[in-house]
Amino acid sequence: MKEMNRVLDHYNSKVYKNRKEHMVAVGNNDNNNEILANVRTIPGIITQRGCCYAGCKGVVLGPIKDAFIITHGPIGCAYYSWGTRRHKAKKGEGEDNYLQYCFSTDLQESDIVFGGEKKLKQSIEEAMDLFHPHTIFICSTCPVGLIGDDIHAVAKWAEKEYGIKCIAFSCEGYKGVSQSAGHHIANNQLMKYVIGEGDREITNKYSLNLLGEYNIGGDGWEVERLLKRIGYEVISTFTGGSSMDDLKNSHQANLSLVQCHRSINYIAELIETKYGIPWMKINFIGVEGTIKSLRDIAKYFNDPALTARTEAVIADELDFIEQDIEYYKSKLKGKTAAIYVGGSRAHHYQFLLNDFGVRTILAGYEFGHREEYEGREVLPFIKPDADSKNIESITVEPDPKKYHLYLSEEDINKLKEEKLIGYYGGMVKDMKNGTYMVDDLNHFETEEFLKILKPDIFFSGIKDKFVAQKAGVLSRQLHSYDYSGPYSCFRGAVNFARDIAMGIYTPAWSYVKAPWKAAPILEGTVGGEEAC
Amino acid sequence: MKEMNRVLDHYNSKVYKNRKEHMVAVGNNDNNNEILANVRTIPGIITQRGCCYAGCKGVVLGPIKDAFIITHGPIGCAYYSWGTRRHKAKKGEGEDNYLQYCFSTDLQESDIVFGGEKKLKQSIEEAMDLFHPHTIFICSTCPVGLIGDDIHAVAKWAEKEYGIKCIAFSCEGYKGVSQSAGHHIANNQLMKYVIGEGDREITNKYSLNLLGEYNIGGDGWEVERLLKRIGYEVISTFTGGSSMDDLKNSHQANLSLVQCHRSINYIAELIETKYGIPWMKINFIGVEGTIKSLRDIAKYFNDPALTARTEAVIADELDFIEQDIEYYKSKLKGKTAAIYVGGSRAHHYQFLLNDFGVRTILAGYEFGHREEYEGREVLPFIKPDADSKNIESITVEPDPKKYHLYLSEEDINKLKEEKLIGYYGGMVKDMKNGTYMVDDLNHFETEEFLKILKPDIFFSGIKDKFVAQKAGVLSRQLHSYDYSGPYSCFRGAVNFARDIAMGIYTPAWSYVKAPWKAAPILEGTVGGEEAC
Amino acid sequence: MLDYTKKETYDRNALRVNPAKTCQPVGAMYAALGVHGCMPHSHGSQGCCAFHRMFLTRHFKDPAMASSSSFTEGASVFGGGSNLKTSAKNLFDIYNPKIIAVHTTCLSETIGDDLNALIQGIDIPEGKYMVHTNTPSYKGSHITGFSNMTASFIQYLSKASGKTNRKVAILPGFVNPGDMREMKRIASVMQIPYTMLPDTSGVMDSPMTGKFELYPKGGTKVEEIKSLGDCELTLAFGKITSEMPAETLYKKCNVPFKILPLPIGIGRTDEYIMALQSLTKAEVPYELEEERGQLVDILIDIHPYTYNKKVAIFGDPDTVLSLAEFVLEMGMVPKYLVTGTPGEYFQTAAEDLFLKFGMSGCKAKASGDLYELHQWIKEEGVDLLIGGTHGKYIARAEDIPFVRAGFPIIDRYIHSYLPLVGYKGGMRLAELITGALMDRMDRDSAEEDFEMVM
Amino acid sequence: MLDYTKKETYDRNALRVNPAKTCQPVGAMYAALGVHGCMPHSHGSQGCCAFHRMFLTRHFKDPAMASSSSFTEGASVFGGGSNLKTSAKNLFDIYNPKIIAVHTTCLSETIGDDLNALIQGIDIPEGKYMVHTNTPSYKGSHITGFSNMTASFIQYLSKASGKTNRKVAILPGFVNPGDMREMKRIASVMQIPYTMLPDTSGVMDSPMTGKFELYPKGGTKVEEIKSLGDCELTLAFGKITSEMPAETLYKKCNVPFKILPLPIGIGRTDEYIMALQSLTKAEVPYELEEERGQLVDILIDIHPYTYNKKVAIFGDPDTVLSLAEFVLEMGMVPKYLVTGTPGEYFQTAAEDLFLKFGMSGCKAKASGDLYELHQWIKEEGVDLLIGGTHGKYIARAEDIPFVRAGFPIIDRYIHSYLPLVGYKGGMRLAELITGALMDRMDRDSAEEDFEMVM
Repeated sequence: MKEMNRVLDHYNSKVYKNRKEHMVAVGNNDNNNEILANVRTIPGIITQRGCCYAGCKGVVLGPIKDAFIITHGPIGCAYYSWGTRRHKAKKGEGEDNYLQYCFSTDLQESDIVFGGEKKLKQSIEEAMDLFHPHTIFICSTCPVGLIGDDIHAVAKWAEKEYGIKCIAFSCEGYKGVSQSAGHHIANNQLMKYVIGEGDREITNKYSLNLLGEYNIGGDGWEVERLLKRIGYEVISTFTGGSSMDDLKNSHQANLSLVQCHRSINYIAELIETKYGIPWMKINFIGVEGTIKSLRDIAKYFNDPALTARTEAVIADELDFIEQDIEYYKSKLKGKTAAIYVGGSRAHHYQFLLNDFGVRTILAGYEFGHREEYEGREVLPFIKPDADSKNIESITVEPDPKKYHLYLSEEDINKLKEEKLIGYYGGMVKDMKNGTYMVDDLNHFETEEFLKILKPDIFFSGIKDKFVAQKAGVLSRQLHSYDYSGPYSCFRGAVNFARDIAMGIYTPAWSYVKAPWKAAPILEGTVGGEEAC
Repeated sequence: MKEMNRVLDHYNSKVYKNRKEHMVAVGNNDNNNEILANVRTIPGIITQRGCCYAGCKGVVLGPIKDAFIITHGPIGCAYYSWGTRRHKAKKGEGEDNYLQYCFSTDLQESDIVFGGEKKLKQSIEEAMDLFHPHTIFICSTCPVGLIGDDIHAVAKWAEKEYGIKCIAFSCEGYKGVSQSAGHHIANNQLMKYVIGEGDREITNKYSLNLLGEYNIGGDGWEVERLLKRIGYEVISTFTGGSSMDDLKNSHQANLSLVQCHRSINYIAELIETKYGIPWMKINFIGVEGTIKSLRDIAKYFNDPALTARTEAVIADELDFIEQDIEYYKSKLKGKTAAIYVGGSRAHHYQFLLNDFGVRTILAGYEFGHREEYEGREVLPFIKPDADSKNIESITVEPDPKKYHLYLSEEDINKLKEEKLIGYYGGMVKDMKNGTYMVDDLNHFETEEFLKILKPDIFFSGIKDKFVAQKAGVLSRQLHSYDYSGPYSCFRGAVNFARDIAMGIYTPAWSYVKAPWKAAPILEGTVGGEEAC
Repeated sequence: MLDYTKKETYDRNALRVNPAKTCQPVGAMYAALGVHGCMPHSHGSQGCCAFHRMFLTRHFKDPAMASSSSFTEGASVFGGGSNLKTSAKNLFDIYNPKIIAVHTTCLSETIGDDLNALIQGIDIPEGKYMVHTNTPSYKGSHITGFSNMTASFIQYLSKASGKTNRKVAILPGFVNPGDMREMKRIASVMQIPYTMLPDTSGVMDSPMTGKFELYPKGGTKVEEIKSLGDCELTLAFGKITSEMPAETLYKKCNVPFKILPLPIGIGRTDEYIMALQSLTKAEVPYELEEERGQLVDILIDIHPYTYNKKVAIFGDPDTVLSLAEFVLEMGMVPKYLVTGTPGEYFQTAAEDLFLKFGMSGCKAKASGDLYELHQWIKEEGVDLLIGGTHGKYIARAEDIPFVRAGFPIIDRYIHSYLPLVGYKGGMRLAELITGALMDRMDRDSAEEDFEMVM
Repeated sequence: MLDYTKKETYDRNALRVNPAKTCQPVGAMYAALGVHGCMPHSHGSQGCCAFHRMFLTRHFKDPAMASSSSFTEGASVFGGGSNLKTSAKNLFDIYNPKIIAVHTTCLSETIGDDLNALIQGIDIPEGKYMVHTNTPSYKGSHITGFSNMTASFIQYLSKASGKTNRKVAILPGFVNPGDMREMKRIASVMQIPYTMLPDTSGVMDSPMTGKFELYPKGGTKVEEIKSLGDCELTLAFGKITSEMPAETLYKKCNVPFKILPLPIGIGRTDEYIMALQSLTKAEVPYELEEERGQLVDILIDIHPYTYNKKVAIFGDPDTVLSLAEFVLEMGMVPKYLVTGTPGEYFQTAAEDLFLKFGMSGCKAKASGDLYELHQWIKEEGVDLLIGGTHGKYIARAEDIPFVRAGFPIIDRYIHSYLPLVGYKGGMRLAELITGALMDRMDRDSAEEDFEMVM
């Protein structure tokens, strides 16, 4: 509490008032750990947040390997989102994979003045000539919204003209308050135009969707490997490493798993409503988290053989990593961490850190909503503000043909009551009293909290990584895993621990202070001005 | 003549007297172009010459791929001759190739004091354990001769002990006056212990030995390719790329070709005496040289079909290179060159340069004898001096079983009279009046001649390459081809011309003089001491 | 890798594929980071600022601090004035910059925010500054943005007092801190006092000290920018990048200027030194003459490995042109030159270069992209590719040796500390190029051709 | 490639296979080239001189001028006295050196030529010098020869006048001219006057001028060597290489000395600077502090690519030890350290280093060779190989990334111009190492793992 106040005290009153509500001294407040989230960042405050386009194109759509994504706007946005997020995808036989490419309409001044639709259409023509994609996505950037290009009409034209799927996403950067708006916009369109369109034959009843998993550093592949070992079939991953066809068939699964709650819970809900598939919040980050998740899934499917197989696989995977885990625990136990990342990871990674005896003393989300902090029980109490109202909200009805239930409604309701499905409890419940929760942690607060709390590790993104490190605090990127990974499941835990341990024990830290900064200056007799 | 005198004039009388005899102003002397060669270099004169070991191990023996060569002596000599000469060899199936290795007894002080035979023996034991070679050569370096190690006895012991071939070469560095002594020593032992031992079945009567070809940069391979195209079989190459087995069978050929006269003419003579195989001086450097050589060989075998095939191949090869030759001729015509290299190349390369219109204005050998300058007709007039007497001279008799003649004695004598076989005319006959021939061209003379004669290119070795280039004269190594090649035959001529042209036309030459060396110093107003 | 790229030519006029440029604001941000105590401020949606900081950080592996007006939908409708005002207040309050350097974005430009007016309406604390530049993302490239920001510093701050400060103004262009250090070292060795603008050395290559500095030691000081108006001459490196700010200084303060190419390679470093030398009585010190002679020596030594080798170079226009001249000096053939930045000068200058060195069959293109460069390479291959990280896909697809040079390099380290400019930079570049070519020779050689001596 | 090398251990005591050292005289020749106006003279068969000049030229790509006594069989029997006498006369006559530095060979050593006596019998022109050192090839290595020659210059020439010259004597060890330049720059930045012996900068990295200089501008002047006796302190870099000459100066002129490791990496450069700093009132200038901080910053940044990577390093003992400490600073594991030069200190120092950094399972060997190193690597592989050119066969055979550092490098260019020492050298070395490791990652990654950002 006092640390928090020391940080806030630097602010002028307006900023103070605002930022105070984004900070929670866990268990040490009279507000039931309530936090303010998903609201505008104050202008001039150095935030790490990105924009709607980054959430839509960068996060949710980017990983879909065979969607030909044209960024409609000036060149920058396409350029920055080209190969810079580590959502991996393998090109299967007969599949397309455009991840190595960057497509943009590269709008010029005249297009801004006279409108960019013509150039967009021509870009699609050229894309068809050169690449023959079966799916084109159009993602608009800031000026497109202002100049009034009707990208949705262009998408319709393209579908008609070329017999392809073409979806437009009005994800201009200024929409919403963070990437979160972009997730929502991407989700809506995927729901409207993609999910439910597939008719792949599915024979395995233990069929899953893996939602909110973007396969950063191969996380999704590791989860999939594990699930397959047990006997599950992952029909779709939203959206890491997936093809359009995978997504189209997601309505056929019998359970949706939600890894990143923030970016994908819209779809999870809508899929349940429309196709009858319940969703379960799981977490494959951390050994304990993974075990719990696997057992929960088995519980849902409720088949003794599957349960036995689950336990066998858990035992085997544990056996494989045991020595490493012990080794790294011995290296990491007692260290402290601060975490500031996207919409769910700040929560998930606390479990993983916990596996190695690392205490998290501060955590926050860059674009989380209150439910990621406090749990879905706060949903009814969240009042939509102007910024969130601007983002379209869609509703769906049960699909008469495709709606299917794996469990009886009764069983489902029972599991819901048990909070096994349809529920996410948020981060705060897993945080110890005396720790801090900070939403939209900005540069100033980062600097101050690092000075005051002195964590051994700061997990964040590339923009503040070197801020921390310049201050002598190891920082690892948890958006991109610093080009390592996978970090998920059992084996990923070892990778993670290895990376943290090497960061902490890397010898260069011990050279930060030059020896002449410590040693006294001797009164020598050689050199200096007089001798030269 | 006056250029030569300008160089000599710097010398004190003793050196003057000596060096004067090593220089010939061709066609401009009253001594029939007689030159002094193969005599000691004056101490303190910076010569480019190497030693007996370099000629024996480095030049002649080194290329034999499956001979396991142990340099017996302190470490340096083995080290310097490890991979530093570009005699290439392919490892055939079932063959050994030790060219990537360096073996030495690495003699230490105690070995010098107490004798090195024990260590040599142990080295052979270890070599047998680790490498299982079928042939070991022992090459001794300077101190070995002085401390009296009997390497020949050790070789005999090894042959008995292991049932392998083991030959000792007493090629201590101080023997003779240059590498030439080493060639002789190597030749003698190969003649005594290797040649004639093979019994490979040879069916092609157009069978050749290619003597004095060390496959630098792949020259030998290119010659072989060409000869095979015509229908010849190359039984052995001395020694580039050859195996012991190749050399052992050389007595079965019907003609020996001599490329480098200096390093191998001993063997050529002895083979003829012992096995009846005549030798022919050929030259595969240069287009015209190659054509003449091919026709001469055909003339020897005197078969219309072979002659026709010879002409067809010549025409085809010429056709392949014609455009390149014309192109490079246009780039090189009118340039001048000085050449100072080993025992035959300074002669051969004049032909190649001539192909491109480059005039050679100075040429010399590093270790040539008078016959390489003046032709074998001077042989009877060369008086052996103390240094050459020290090198063993061997004599052989016709081998009663293996002596064979391809042509009748009468035909052979006719061809000898025609100087088609058994003859080498030396360099001077191919040099124009007004050019210079300099034996054992030393550093001082190099510097001076470059200044005075201003050739466009200086062909030499690595030690003086950069001396020339620092003085602004392009220099290419003709010992090692500057890591290029092959330069032999038709295609090699193009490689050579390409390399010379790029050297001459490389833009960096035009930057040698800094612009401020040319431009006047302006009287500026900024900077300098007063302002700083 | 890049399997969809086909060699067949296709007249593509709308779709940009694998760009070789990015947008203005990131250049403006980089320029602003080169001013001491400056907070670059992105007037637009906060994603722009995030993207640019991310990108600069990935290239420099050092913090790129900047703030944003954090537009929301409302600001996009009603204008960003109040966002800027709030930003200024908060920035001065919390981050205490000496100067805020605002650049616009495609968003605020499309809305039509009048930054001049907005800034005039802002209450700037005593001794503090706020400047701006217009950097619409739909015009030019990051190079344009860099140029614009540099010019705006001058336009806002530089004054002619009427009395010379006997200094030279050096506009280094869009280069790494390591390059700026080397340019400064050369001027120092020549004993020429200078002010460099911008100067990111000591900012984007700052040392590890255990203490984070929001405003590191480096950067051009505001006082120095003011005094630029009293300089004797401006040396503007890279016509495309630096001509505009040089002209701005000339127009505003009558400081004459000389446009110089980026001093990469021998000839272009010579030009720099000759330009300095024309200002001073002093002779060129032996130190520089020796470095130059060493570089010439090296280029002669390595020519067998470089001569006639075909190179494709892409990146920023002034960088590409200077790299091209250097590879020409090395006897190489700059087969393809591509910049994403638009402008006719690039092609003209490239053609002049080809002519100067007697090259035929070389192509240059401004407003190009890597897709097209790749097509060219598929049509006729090259022996070497030089450019930023994005070239790695092409290098892998076509199995071409790849030397990273220019901006951005987001998959390697240390490059930003070490120069490409000057004779010293030439040695480094020559080592990188020769190393890449010789490593490839070694890799591709048959075992019997694998050489110990080269 | 190297197909006969098997991993099974074998107790080999006589046969040397693929050595990691060469003989004394080449080291003596290199040291002598670092004295201005000096003609190194090889007293032995002319092949020695030819081999050594060839080898030095191939490493430096610059002329290595030296002469020989050109022994023939007669001289080998009757002694080389008259050869030396003739040599001296001709050298002074024709090549006009300031000083002739004679070193012996295994030949003249085995004969037993008494160089002291021989030189005393030679008529040396006024103002000229002739010195010698004994460099029997059958003892030590080229490092020993370098050490011996350096000591002999001191023994012959240095005098204590009784009055300090307020300088530091710097014995750089067997390093490249680029390293010597960097050591000198550091001393200059520290404002410490110095004499470096030998100093091959300006000799073996001399510029292209269009004029060949038999005695280039560089090199320690004879007068400076004389004055070494008046220095306040000797800084001797590399115990194995420089202790002996430092002791010589101490014994002869009472100049105290400090043994320092070759200043490669952070800690060892720190030691150098602290040694200088202890001599002066001045604080360490920010310039050096900044470079240091940059190097620390870089090492922290790159640690994910270097940490725990196993390295094999071979070469000269002081170089290998300092490279080993630097890779330890980078978090790497110096799995195998091999020098061909004999001497127990190498192994002791290596063990100390392993201990200091808590390494286990690392091996070090003096009097080793590349055959044995290769065996070790076959038994347990490494991620990187560092050493001179001769390592390329192992690198190819085992498909290991290879960074060339040390002596000799005869298959690449430019290395001799650029330092490995100092913080600047550390940056360069870090770039070479990280580049090699990351290039390998890229090469070996599956297409889907080929990353744009690293």
